[in-house]
Amino acid sequence: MKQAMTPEEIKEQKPYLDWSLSEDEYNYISDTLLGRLPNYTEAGLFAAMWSEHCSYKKSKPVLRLFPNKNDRVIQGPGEGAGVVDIDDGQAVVFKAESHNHPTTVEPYQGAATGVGGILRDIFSMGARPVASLDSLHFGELDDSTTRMKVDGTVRGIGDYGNCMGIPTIAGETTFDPCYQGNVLCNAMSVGLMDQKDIQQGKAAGVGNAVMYVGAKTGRDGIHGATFASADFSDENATQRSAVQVGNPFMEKLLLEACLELISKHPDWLVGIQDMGAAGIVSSSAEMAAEGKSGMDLDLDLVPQRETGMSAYEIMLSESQERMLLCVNKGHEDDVRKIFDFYDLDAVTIGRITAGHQYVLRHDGQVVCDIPVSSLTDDVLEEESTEHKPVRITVAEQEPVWRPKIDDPAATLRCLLAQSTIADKSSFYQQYDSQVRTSTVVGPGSDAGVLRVRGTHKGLAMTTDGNGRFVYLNPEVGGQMALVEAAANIVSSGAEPLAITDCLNYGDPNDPEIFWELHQSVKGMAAACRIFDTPVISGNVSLYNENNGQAIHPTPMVGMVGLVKNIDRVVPSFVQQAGDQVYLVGATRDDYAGSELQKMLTGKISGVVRPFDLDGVHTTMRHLLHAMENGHVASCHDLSEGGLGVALAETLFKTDRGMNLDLRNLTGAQLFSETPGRFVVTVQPDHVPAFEQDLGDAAQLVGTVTNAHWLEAHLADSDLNLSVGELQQIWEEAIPCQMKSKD
Amino acid sequence: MRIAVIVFPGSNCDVDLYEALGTVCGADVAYVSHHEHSLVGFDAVMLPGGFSYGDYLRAGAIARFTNIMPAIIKMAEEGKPVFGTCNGFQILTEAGLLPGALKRNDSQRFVCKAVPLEVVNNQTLFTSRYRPHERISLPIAHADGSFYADQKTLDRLEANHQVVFRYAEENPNGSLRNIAGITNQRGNVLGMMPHPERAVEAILGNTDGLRLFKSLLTNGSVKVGE
Amino acid sequence: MTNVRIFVTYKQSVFDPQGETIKDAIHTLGHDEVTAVKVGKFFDVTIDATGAAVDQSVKEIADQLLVNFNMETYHYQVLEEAE
Amino acid sequence: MTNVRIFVTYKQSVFDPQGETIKDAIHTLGHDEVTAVKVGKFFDVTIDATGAAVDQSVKEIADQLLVNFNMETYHYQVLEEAE
Ligand SMILES: Nc1ncnc2c1ncn2[C@@H]1O[C@H](COP(=O)(O)OP(=O)(O)O)[C@@H](O)[C@H]1O
Ligand SMILES: [Mg+2]
Repeated sequence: MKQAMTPEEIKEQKPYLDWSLSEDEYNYISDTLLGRLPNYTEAGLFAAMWSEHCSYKKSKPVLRLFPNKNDRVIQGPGEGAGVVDIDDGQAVVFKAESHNHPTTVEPYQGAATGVGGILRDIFSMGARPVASLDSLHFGELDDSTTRMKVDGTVRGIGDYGNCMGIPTIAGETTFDPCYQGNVLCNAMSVGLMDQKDIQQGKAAGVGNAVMYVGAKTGRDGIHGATFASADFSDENATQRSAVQVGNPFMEKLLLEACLELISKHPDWLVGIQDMGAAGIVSSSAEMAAEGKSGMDLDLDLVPQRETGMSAYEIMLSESQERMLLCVNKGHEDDVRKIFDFYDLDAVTIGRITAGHQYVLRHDGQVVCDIPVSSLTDDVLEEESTEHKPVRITVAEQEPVWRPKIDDPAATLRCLLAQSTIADKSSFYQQYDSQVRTSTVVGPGSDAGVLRVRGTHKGLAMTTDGNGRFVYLNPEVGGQMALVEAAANIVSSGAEPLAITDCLNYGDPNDPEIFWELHQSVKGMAAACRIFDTPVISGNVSLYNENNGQAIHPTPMVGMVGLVKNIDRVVPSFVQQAGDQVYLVGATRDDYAGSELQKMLTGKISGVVRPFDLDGVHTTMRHLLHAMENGHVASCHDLSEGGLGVALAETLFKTDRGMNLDLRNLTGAQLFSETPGRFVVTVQPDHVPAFEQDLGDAAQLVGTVTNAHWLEAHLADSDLNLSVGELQQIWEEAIPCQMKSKD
Repeated sequence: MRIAVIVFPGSNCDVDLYEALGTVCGADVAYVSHHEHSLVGFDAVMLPGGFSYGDYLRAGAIARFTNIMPAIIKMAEEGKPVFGTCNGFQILTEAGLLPGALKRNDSQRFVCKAVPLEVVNNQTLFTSRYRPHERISLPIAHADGSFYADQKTLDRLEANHQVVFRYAEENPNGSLRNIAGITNQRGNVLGMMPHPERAVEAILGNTDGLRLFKSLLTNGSVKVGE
Repeated sequence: MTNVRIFVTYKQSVFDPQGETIKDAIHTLGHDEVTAVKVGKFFDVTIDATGAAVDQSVKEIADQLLVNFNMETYHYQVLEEAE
Repeated sequence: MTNVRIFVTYKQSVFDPQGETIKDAIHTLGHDEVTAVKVGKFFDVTIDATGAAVDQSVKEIADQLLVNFNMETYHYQVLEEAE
């Protein structure tokens, strides 16, 4: 390997620009933070730690809009994952993370390691992961590359979660051309713990050990940009790879070992953190910063899989299945024995020091000696310029698109075959959704529901996002993302507790994209306040572009809700013939960004109109009240494809049908996507109580029947459809497209 | 009757078996690590589902070299009940306690869903509480569940009534003769791909697996003779 | 030090759908000249031994671990030998 | 008609968890003389072509389908050629 550049050469040749560190930042680091020129390793560490991915320097000002506290929040953003009180001394822990770029490049490993990473965030908090969710957005299935990406992504998520023995119980999969060159793969994990076991990513106590546990370090995932640098010039390029390979078997052992240590020997442990983006440097520097400590690490002690790794490579490697511990002095061997039992490496690689210096040694030399806080806290926040995209201003002037639907039956058939609406069971059946035997409602419903063993409680969870609405109106679209998640949680009979998010956008240096980010976060934040669902964790993924074309702004909301009585979970499909059918929430002419618009016009356009957020919230509260009192037989929220699709879905996999009087709706309105609506069925003897709870918000529209037939009278036409036929269309659409030969 | 649930590195349905036996059936059950050498004091042993050693190489191939394996083989030879579900079944075939092998599913994909099964033989320690040829439904969740054995072995399995469960409608993985579960010749070792331990509580939507554990518990510490 | 490549394949009588699936995919790409595909795995093993000791080693690890003789068979190739 | 064997392996720096786990298992069996294990797969492909057309075919199906160049590389051997 060639000699690394000298500090002076770095100053002159500016390799840091390739690592996305700006000249201003470099100068600030040299002049103000260090008072000298950083050496090669130091410059690399700054570049990584000051990247948007680690520092949120661009998005931070926007993220401050989110509420992140209420009575139940025990831990908000800042740690591995957020923690929420669910009574009885227990807590639910959750977070979501994006793995968009790795998944686009190598779908199987990208998705798998995305799952692996988010699981470590959960168990580093001391919680046992009990469920996973995903949110996937691909290009259209008529493209063979997309089909391969879909297949690889789904297998990757499945193989990792299945091997770990953590059920994947809910998620979403949508298709739109804007994701063709840049797939979105967001993974969410939910953990359960006793509040007394909560851990922090903290390193403190002079003389305490910094221990490295888990897999060996290789040159995985080191920032692509650095590959071009002089440092690697004599390596055979074709043998180099940035792809991280997941080893779920090792992660399972790591999980068990860490949880054993945390629950049985809390006195040995000071802090614990997973090694995620920017590997050892970010975990160790963040732990030291949290503990207001200094740290001295000897990189020669880091278990390595490859030979000749530089300090820079060791520090920035993103090899998977590794954790960093701070262990009380004298207990190093005790800790090592626990990991030994699981056949895992556990090695002391350094100590906590007095003062605040971050010192790294490699090959007998000090390769880094800088203040801890310079890496973690002194990052220059970046102001961004923003302005409203021209397309939105233009759209506001244009006449509203109003479809005319003469044959709603034909329209419904076609909508059910749209890939975003069609049955996703061919994907989620590749996920073990039942392991741990606590899944009360698995994938295929509005929200996944787990029971909490030994209690009467349950947890409901969902991931939702719809980039189309956000693209047309970021602020209202952001509100809708939250409302859709809340609607899914409430549909299952749970009370929304809090959310995590993944904010997926294009290049934030584009003022229009930054505006989208800002406006949509503003919308989400307003909705979070009204629903009292604080944001307890999350992740920002910017630069989702392909050939200069950005994805739709796609904030994903991952919401968890509390079921007070697990015996009162509400199914999403109809129950008994004779039950009364209600439509909850008012229907307007909302077609901008709808599946109907995309299907009929091949694109989306127009203005997504604001809606009454307070009103929707109030309705949901009343609905939940009725559910908790046992007055609701089934409930399904309306989303893509509106009422028409929702009605069909409530009948699938049952033997029932419906007879409906919808004469106050037109054929087109059957497919309007006004947010905050539900189809609810109620047993006849619960009708008075239900109507009392819901008041005007619920409108009686018909009856559940024993004929497997969907019959409805609309203002301008009639529907008369075999449910079996509809179900077949819905079930076959995706498997059929996945097998397509062109 | 005291039952051991073995924990291999990568087992992950160990908890589910333990809860089904202990919490739901009230049985006397304990986890036993693969590091252990002995099963003295236990009347039956169960091998859980999951991914021992990540299913690397072949599902179940590496687990059979763990310390505990000779003790499991000894119990099988003594005629005590030995039960393996999913990965447990794969380990039992790899260890030679059951004939045949489990190949990758024909679809090449992991599959998790409930499947209809026929109880082909209800005259075993594990199935006495089912009716002859009863139709039940149990969840499957595996990528390597396609049972394979040569013709002669298959014929012998059928002739000896060692086929205990068969897929009753579609065959989800390509198993020969729709085989979902078999015993050894003596009848005290049962391996099956479906997960009865996932179907023991109404809240989870299925209780068809409960009678398997109840059968075993009522048949008690019976040893099966030659 | 000897490098050995151990090939493990399904026995002839065992149906292997994977090869068929891949053949179909190849045809989808328009390569109809491909008329058959079979898939197997191999293990590149470095053994700190030479000569007959290598054969002994390979036989033992294949018999005990690498091959399931219910459905698989194997053969191997010595790739290179070095002192 | 030509029979070709295409070998697909992980690139050198890509982690092979399967190979590592198998190596550990081999050590458990007492075969410490085995110092490295890497896992690969191979495809035996029959191609209705000869000569340069075969190379072209192999290159195309490897590029498009059999090999993931983010982490894998391949090479191949013509096993036999027949008219
Ligand atoms: N990638 C996925 N992983 C797990 N479950 C999924 C996935 N995609 C879709 N599903 C499931 O399919 C069902 C329908 O999804 P979706 O249409 O997004 O529901 P909703 O409109 O109620 O949010 C849900 O139960 C969802 O959990
Ligand atoms: Mg829903």
